[in-house]
Amino acid sequence: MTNLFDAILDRFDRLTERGTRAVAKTSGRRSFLARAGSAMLGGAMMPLLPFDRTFGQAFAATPGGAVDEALQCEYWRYCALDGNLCSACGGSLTQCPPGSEASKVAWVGTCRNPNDGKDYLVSYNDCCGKPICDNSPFCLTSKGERPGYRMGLHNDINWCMANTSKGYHCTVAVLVGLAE
Amino acid sequence: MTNLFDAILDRFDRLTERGTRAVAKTSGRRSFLARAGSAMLGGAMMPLLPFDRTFGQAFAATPGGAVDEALQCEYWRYCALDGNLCSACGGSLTQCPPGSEASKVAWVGTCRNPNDGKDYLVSYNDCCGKPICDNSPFCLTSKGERPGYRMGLHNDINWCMANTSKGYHCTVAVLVGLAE
Amino acid sequence: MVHLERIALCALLAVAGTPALAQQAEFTPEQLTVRDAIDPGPNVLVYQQEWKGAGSIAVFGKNDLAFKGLMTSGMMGQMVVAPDGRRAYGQSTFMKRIVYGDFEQVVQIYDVPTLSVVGEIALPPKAAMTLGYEPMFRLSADGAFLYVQNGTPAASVTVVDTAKGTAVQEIPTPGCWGIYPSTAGHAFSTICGTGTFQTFALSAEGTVTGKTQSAAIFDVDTDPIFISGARVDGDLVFVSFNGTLHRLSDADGTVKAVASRRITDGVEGAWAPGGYNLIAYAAKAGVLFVGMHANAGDGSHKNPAEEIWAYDVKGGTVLSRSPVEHIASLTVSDDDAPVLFGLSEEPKLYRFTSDPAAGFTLTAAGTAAITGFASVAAVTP
Amino acid sequence: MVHLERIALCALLAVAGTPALAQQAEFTPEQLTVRDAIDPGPNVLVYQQEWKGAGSIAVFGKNDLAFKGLMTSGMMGQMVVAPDGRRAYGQSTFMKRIVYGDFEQVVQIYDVPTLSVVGEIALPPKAAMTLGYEPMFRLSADGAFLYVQNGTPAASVTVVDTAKGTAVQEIPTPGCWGIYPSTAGHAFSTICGTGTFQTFALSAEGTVTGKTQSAAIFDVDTDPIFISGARVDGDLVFVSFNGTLHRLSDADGTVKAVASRRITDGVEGAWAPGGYNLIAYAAKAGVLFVGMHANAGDGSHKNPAEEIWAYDVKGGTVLSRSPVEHIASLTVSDDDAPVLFGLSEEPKLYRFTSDPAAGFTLTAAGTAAITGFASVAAVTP
Repeated sequence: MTNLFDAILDRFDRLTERGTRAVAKTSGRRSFLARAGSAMLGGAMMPLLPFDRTFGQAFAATPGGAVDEALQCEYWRYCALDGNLCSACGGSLTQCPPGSEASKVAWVGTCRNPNDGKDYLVSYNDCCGKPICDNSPFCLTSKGERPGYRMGLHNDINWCMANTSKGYHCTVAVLVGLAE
Repeated sequence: MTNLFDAILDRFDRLTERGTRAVAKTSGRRSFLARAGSAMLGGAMMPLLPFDRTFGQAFAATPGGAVDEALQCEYWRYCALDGNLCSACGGSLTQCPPGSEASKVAWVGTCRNPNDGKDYLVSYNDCCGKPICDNSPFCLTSKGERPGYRMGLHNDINWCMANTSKGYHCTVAVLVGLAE
Repeated sequence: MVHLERIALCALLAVAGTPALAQQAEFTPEQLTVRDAIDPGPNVLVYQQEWKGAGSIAVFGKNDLAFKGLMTSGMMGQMVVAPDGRRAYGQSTFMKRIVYGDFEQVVQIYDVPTLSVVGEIALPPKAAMTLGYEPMFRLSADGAFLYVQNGTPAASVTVVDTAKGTAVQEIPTPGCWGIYPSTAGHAFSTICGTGTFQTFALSAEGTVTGKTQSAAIFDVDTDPIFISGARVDGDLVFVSFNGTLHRLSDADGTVKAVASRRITDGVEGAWAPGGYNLIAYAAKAGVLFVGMHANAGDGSHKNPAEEIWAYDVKGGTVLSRSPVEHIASLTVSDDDAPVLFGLSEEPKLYRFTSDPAAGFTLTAAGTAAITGFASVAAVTP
Repeated sequence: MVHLERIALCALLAVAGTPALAQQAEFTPEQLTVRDAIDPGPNVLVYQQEWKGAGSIAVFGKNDLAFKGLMTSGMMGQMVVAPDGRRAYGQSTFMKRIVYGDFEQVVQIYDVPTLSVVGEIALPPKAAMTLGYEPMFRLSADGAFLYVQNGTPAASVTVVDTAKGTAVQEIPTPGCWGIYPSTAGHAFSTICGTGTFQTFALSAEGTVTGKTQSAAIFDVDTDPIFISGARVDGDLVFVSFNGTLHRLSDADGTVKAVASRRITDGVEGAWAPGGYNLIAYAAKAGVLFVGMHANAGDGSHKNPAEEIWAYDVKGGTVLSRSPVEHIASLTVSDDDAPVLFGLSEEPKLYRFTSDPAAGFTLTAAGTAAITGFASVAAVTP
């Protein structure tokens, strides 16, 4: 499978290099990568589950109430989350609040679920196009977080950067894989 | 002198009426009154004193330090001030901070100077074109303040409204008269 | 770590149809979506004003203060909510460089269930940039027109046609402030600095067809009224700095005094009304709630409430006095047992239930965090 | 009251030359002016970042933290200050509706003595919107070029000609992050995710003339470095999550390792560097200050400092450890007895003096209120 990843990353890098060689003369809203994103990143997060209104409780069904846990910075999925919780801003663990846009790109953390002892890959997508949701708790955790030279693991940047509407609203925590 | 005031106010009202009869079609930055202001209000606050770097201490020369007093909401001149103190934001009692604009219009309070027992008319001008100066104390006092149907005594509105740059930065407290 | 990061990136970059993660049989990845709508039910909307950035409208469940999300506004804005609670409007300011540069004022039209901006209407750049006051931005009884208070500082009112999405007319209202739409048709009244009211009749197209002036209603010097107003059985009700309740009728197109009474008569401690949007009327219950503070004096009229008084407008009596924590603005539901919401300067949203059997005494029943300068709230059905 | 108000309005409306107030012989009205410049002297500039409105640069006196005023910025911005302290640059984002709509990124040019925006340069709309980090926005040694870190998320660097006021070129730097200009000429280096550095040589016009890659410098998986960097006698210095100090040379156009040493060797308590702009070098004193926290582990690398260590880079020894309150970013003056400024997450600006006779131990010497997200500060001569 590594070859597949490498192929994708190589293509990513080549496109980037070509697209950014000269300063864009237009002041259009969408950068090269945002456009590239329509093709490359737009397919990310394909619907693999039916539309879900369960507030992501499937993986947090512990006594004590998953909903309440998801509103606290200490919740296990939030081990590398730098932002305001969408789950306390009209969204859920996996849903952006109504009227916002899900970010096309995201950083990823690896968090251990205390309920099954397994490490999960968590995609921290930002929700975009609204003011920062100060009504919701601000959390800062950085397990496995890395500086921007490891962009996919970096949480100090506005991940709404590739969206049309770039205002940062809040952050979700979506389980996208099991760590090996 | 009342006749003079009445004449000015009548003219003010007539100009207003004429200028606002129809919706302006342009989206220009300066409203009718802002334009009228160039002629009518622009002459306000004519330099009557030489340029003053004394931090307005002349009227506050009490033991204990006038400068420190001017940084507190309790200072006597601030009896009807709703805003952040310019005196604690790089300006002074009578000076807008460098790089900001003095408002063309203002509200007026009547405050008693405890040092001479006299009531002074205080012009609360806003300074404009920069972010609200949250580094400086926010004060809210409303002695003699009135709702917007007495606009010249109203302090809930952005008095940068007639300036080109309308961002509210901070508020000064300028002595413009003695109350009778 | 390199391998982990690449798996992660792959999850993000995954080309549609690539079965990369599905190979991990024991795990089904979750799906990121955007929630399509808020939970149904009655809401409380709070305008969170900002003076150096984007304000917003915060939506809470009426019954539990569950936070349902934000709708985006601009700087120094106002809010009005349609009676059905499904549509709301924000009026605010945008500058090219946020606090300087090219200046625009607009109305944003909100669909409340989806927390979305569904339209925008350009305004003449004269709208008053003031703290949040309900009478600065109003909707006509039938929702056909929005009225925008202008202040440059000259006062005028912009009439906006909500169906056409355009500003129809600007009406000069020199020396007057606040907008009080008629209960039928498209007239509105305004309070003038002479202690009178003016009333403007408007055509179905939103143009002025007539203007009347009331007799003297209140004494501007000795007992000025707050601009916060309420509708009581079709009449307009205001309170004054000293606690006089003015009941006025605008039914025949000219404002007329109906009754006037001091709500503080016989009360010890120099109590007086204070705050911003400081009165709210619960129609079914027939009770006016008023924010009150003790030891009132010159300059105390913006003091937040230490008590909220439940006042029987018909009977002219104070039914109850409930101690509260620094509530500067109120709104109330139209239930038999009204639910009252207060905004404090902290800022915080407070919820109170009321007991009809005990003179509508308030009981604290929840708080929620809010942000910015919040002084306008509205309850929806 | 009516009369008072009219006097007041008259004061405001007074036609030039009208001697209205002069008639009151006992009183000379004050004059409203705009102060032309801040008090002279060395300053500390703090970038106050905002994510839903206008950020700003706060200017304080270096010696007393007297607050001298603000310069206006936009959203999610960065700051760099010219060596003479009279010119500064801000890079930030503006959207038509503050948090949505047409998107612009610009450099604002500031004249520090007058706290004024004196120019603006349009950028390609790719600049990284990150927390404040010095290596995101840098000035070449001679001030001819600004380097802007882009992240879309693809990394690149925009080169801006400060004299011409235009963006000259965008240089792709895939997988690399942070900008470290050369001490002479116009080259810059950047840290790459492979544990190497790339160095780009630039012509006098700001166009790329060459590119080199270093050998492996650090282990990205086991001991990644912070992007906060310092210049020590012409060399580049970085610290790692585990406390390794890397001294590198970029003098010949390719980054090379000079020395590497653990600053925590022999220290009890699992101390490690942490924060944002967490290291600062005082050249005359020859001391590197590093923000350190105890009980370090995975994810603690942004913990604010519990102590600031004064490290003798030449001697390889910790000279002193000063307890501090949650300092997340540092900057230091180049005095014989360096003055250190720290930014906490409260947010607050802290001033510390240091004692050369006691290993540069820090003494708290003042604090000032700041706002927003503040993680970049600069001291001026």
